[in-house]
Amino acid sequence: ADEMKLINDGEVRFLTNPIYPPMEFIDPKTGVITGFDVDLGTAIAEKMGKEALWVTTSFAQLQSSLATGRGDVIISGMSDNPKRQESMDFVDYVKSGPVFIVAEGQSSSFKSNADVCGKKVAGSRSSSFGADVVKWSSEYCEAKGLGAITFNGVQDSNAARLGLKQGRYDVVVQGIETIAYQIQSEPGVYHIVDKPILDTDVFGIGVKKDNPALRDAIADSLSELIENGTYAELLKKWGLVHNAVKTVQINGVK
Amino acid sequence: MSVIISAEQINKHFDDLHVLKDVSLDVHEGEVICIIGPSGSGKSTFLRCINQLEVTTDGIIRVMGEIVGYREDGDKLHRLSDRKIAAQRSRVGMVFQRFNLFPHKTVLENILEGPVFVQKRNKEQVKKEALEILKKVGLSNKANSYPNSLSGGQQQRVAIARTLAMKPDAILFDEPTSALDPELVGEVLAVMKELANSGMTMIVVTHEIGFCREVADKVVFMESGEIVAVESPENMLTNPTHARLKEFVSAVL
Amino acid sequence: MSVIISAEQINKHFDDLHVLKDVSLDVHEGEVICIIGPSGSGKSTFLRCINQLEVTTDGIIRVMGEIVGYREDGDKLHRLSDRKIAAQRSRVGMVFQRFNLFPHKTVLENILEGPVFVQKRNKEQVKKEALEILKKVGLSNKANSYPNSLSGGQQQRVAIARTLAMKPDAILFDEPTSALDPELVGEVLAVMKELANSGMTMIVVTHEIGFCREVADKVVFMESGEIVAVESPENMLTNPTHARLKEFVSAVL
Amino acid sequence: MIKPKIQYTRVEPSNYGQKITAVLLIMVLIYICMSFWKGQIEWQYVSENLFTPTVLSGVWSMIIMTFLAMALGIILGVMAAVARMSDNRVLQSVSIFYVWLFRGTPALLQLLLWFNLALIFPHLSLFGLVEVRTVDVMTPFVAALLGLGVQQGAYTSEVVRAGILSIDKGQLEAAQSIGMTKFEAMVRIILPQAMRVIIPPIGNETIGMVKLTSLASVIQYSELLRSVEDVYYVNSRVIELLLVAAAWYMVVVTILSIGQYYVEKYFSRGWGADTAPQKQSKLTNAVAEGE
Amino acid sequence: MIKPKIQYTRVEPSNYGQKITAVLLIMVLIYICMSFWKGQIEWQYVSENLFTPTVLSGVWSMIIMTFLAMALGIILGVMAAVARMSDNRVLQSVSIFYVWLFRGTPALLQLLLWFNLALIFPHLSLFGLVEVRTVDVMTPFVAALLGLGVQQGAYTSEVVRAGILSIDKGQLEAAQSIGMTKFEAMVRIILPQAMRVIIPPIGNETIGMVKLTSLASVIQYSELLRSVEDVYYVNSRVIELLLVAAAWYMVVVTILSIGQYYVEKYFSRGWGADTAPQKQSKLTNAVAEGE
Ligand SMILES: Nc1ncnc2c1ncn2[C@@H]1O[C@H](COP(=O)(O)OP(=O)(O)OP(=O)(O)O)[C@@H](O)[C@H]1O
Ligand SMILES: Nc1ncnc2c1ncn2[C@@H]1O[C@H](COP(=O)(O)OP(=O)(O)OP(=O)(O)O)[C@@H](O)[C@H]1O
Ligand SMILES: [Mg+2]
Ligand SMILES: [Mg+2]
Repeated sequence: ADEMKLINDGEVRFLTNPIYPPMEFIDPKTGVITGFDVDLGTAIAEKMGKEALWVTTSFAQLQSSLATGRGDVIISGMSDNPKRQESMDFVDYVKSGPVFIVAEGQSSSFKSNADVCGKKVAGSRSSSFGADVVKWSSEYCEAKGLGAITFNGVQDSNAARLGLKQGRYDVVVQGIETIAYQIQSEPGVYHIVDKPILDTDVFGIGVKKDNPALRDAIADSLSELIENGTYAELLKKWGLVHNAVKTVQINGVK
Repeated sequence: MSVIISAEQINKHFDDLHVLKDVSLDVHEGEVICIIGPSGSGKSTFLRCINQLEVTTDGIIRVMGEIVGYREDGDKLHRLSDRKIAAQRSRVGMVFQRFNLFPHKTVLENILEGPVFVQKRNKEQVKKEALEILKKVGLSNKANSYPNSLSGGQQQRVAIARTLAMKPDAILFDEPTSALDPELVGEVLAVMKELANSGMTMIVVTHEIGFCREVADKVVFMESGEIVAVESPENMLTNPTHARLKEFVSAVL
Repeated sequence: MSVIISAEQINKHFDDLHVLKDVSLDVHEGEVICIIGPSGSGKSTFLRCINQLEVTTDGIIRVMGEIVGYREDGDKLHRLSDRKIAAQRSRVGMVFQRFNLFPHKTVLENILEGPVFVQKRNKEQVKKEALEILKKVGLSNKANSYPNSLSGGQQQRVAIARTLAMKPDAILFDEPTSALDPELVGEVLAVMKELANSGMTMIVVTHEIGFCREVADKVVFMESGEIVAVESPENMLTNPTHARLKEFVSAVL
Repeated sequence: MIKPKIQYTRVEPSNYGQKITAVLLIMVLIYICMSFWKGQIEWQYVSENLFTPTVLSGVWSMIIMTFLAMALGIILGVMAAVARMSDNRVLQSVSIFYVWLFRGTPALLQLLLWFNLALIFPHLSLFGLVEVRTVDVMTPFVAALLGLGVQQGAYTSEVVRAGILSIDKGQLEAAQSIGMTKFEAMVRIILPQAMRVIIPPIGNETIGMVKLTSLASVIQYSELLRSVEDVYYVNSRVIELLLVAAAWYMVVVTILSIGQYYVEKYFSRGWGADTAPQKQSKLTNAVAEGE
Repeated sequence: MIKPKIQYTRVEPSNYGQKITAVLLIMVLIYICMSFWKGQIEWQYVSENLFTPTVLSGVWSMIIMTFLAMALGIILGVMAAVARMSDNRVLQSVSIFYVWLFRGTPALLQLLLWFNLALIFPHLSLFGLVEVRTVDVMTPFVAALLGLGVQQGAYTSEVVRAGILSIDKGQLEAAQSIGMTKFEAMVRIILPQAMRVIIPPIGNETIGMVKLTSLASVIQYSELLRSVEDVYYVNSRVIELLLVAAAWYMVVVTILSIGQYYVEKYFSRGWGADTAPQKQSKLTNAVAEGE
């Protein structure tokens, strides 16, 4: 088999964009990076007998940073999808799904996902939510003659929520894994409309295509963590128990 | 002859500097007054006060009997608005040492600017007059040139034409030839002589003693902000009553 | 007396404009040559060619017998490097119409710049000489002033001092007094006269006919790029051989 | 004393230095080009995306925004400069405060503040007559225009002021002496001449504005950068798409620079035949032509 | 002809206009301030975050980057300007190309390209002696410095060139006539004087650079904007944190402006006592003082 390639032998360098609590973010009090991905990455590296090193970069720069060798793997709440599989392999580690939220005051008029049809929806444009929402709109709204959703791709989910507060948009779409955290930090502002519109969204740890040994080592470590309960513990710590995967898959999304 | 310009004990301070000290002067219709004196004696400042480019600190100046810059009301003087001061100013022409033509306008446009834009006179009419004036100063063929393509002497003659087109009651000249090459001085002086002969009221600050002698009705000698002597041009050279004047004239000659 | 500067049939073109036409002139040690002539006749250009601020298009100029700007090699002239040309240039001083003092340096620094920085002479020694020279031009008390705080006449005298400190073989003056107020001309001419009397070789472009008559050994009259006449200063006024010279002199006077 | 004239041939130095620099530099250039070509860049993504409708509409939005924001900036800048130089103390202070405030904060921040103005003023009303929701007025387009234009005005006012100060005081006096008020002189005599000094820096700032519009992408105004980002968020070809953007920026900037040349030429009319001994205009010329 | 002198009292206009503008403007200002206060802004977030270590370290990084990038820009700018004005055609062309290329593309793009240089050059070697991985050299700090500094150099070179052109040709000639070469004259006589014209625009550009550093946040250089972003990604208080950043920017910019004033003063030494009739220096003064 191929040998596992690391930039520096004793360490695994994780690329991440720490703007996505609770997955990864900078703790404002300490200025240190933290979050579920950080804990999981550290645990995986430990299992492999390596040091974990964190390299931050913007979301759009993650892929090129992997290519130029700034890091060995990406772990940044990145959805596994066939397009991205062209340039890297994914070890799937958490389930996710886009969910609609509205302002608390509007909760009465948004009882189910169907109420979102025909409304203005905003979401981060660098995520896959835009495509998801448009697809959902054509399958569930337009098919039932309920009027299409207009999707606004904005800078990040923060900007989307800011627009929601001003009434610029009616609805925000974002990952189910983050909304609990938002509701906790801004109580009484947001209301979750319904269940996620997709349940096939999966986050993956990205590894360069020419490095299968590393990919497999990570997958093995993750399997062990799932078995020995560390994985479940971390999910609980960050309020993500509903997002657990049962088994580790590689490039699981087709 | 009526008094065109009269200065009555005017004073001018720049902060602590007392630049004009109780200067009084009457200029009658058709008179040519030459002002001479050393650098810094206040000659330019005096002209600038008459034309309200500077505001006097004390004393009054009248042009055609009307107090400049203020409206008289008993023993009170109310400052006039910008617009009214501008109107007063346009009645006295001014020719500057450094010409100050508008470089972005042609010679003709320079001349039309005042009469057409400020005095709102009929453009075609003014144009005819302007070409007339240009002929008088010998620059008929330069009407459409830009100032910077002209020699200094030509520029100064255009400046004179620009002033004439305003039909002023009097013209002030501030060293009109001292920025010119020696060879070009003559052509400007010639125009000024002709103007004097045609009866224009003029105050001329100059170092050209020859011109003074030939054209002036009175020669005023200023020193450190005061009018030290008023002489006839003949006496100035041959028999000046004032010692400093004598000294100055022989130094300049 | 040896020849200090000699121009041998030099020509100068600015593109199509033929500015100097076969100009030849020899200047001997201690001679004072005045160049007069109308504007645009090439007087400045001639001086600038001697000092290599312009490159002649034809003909050669020698200073102290050495061809300037080129190294002689049989019938070939090889262009010298910048550094060598600069060295040649420093042997002929130049005084400009507009003084061109370095405004960011004091009077003393202006004077030291050449000897200390270029000629690498001992600073203390040069400083002593510089103060000596300043005394000669009557500006001992201005050593630490900045040029812009001086009058034009004072600035020009500093410019002369700056040139003198280089110990040049000759000095070129390009209308040294024509940017000055009339009252200030005298002080500069006085310094130049003294310089001439002390035996300095000088070429002076000027309109000061009085100065020419008093100081010059020869008066050169230029017109449209040619040397039209070389006269003794006496003849120039009383009995000029050349008609145009006569005309010019009477116009300027 | 005419000596027999020797016919010399002049030999100019052969400029080895220049030739060697040239060869060296050309080699470096070729090396860089080759590296780009062989580097991990998939050039077909560049060529494929150069003329897609998304990218073209981004270019168009960028151009529109550049011109409108500059126009707003110039209007505000001239007003602020004239206010600063007026005799009215209040106007002076307002002008100084305006310049200080808007030069002091980054454009990005100003854009975000305008865009989120509804957080501070939920509704805007016009003399109590019409009342509208702020978010309906403050579209990405309007917010970008205000954010970029108002800031540009602060910069432009300094440029205009320098231009006005560069005009000889004699021009104002000459204008006054033919009966103009200070304000009339400013408009008819001073400003047209100041243009020659003002245009070159304004040219620079227009070029700066082209690139500044890229910031408007954060508030959803779909200019060029936003358009190529939309593409690379999908296909992850960051460098390739950025090169597409770079190519377009170069094109627009180069065209603007050429335009600037002609505008400058227009405003220097009357200075062309610079034969008269007016030292002052020669000097300002030199400053101005240092584009 | 002395007449009996009437003792007039002069009455200046009472300036109602000025007073009315003042009152109106102060009312508008108060209204705006009150709206900010009452708007949907939680002020305690502003005050809480103003001096947190994260924000302070962001301010510090911003200042460091501003100065280093400007220093690099000035060095490159002077070199490019001197090259542009040299007699060497090759150097001239290189300078023109450099300015065209780096003025033509947005800073953001240049930052991204430097940061991802490894895509094109995976390794850098120094004369074949040492070879290092590009990503190890091209840290966010280095990429930001190069991206900002190299672009700044292109702008600065134009400023320097304008400064050099503004110096009277007589200065060069006077320097040459005392035996300096063109290059010596440039360094000792022309550039020091050109500084007076160069400093004010450089001041502007330094202020611009302060704000430009915010772009370095995209490549993870942790300057001010990036620091406040880190905070608001967690607590969602975007406007509040942006106001924190704005406050800091204002402080830094204001301090820089004051510094600029003193630097300008230093470089105008010798022009202070402007009593001599040197029209040319008065004029350049006016241009220069139009900060
Ligand atoms: N705007 C001003 N502010 C301060 N002082 C001034 C101003 N204008 C002139 N002065 C001073 O007033 C005095 C008189 O100046 P003025 O220009 O009237 O003299 P002048 O006789 O015209 O001299 P010159 O022959 O040099 O033109 C001088 O000492 C001058 O320095
Ligand atoms: N750098 C130049 N490029 C083109 N033409 C020039 C240049 N310098 C001078 N000339 C032209 O050369 C001619 C001679 O100029 P020069 O300055 O030598 O005359 P001058 O006799 O010194 O005149 P003045 O008394 O006005 O100083 C003029 O026609 C002038 O326009
Ligand atoms: Mg005067
Ligand atoms: Mg000359």
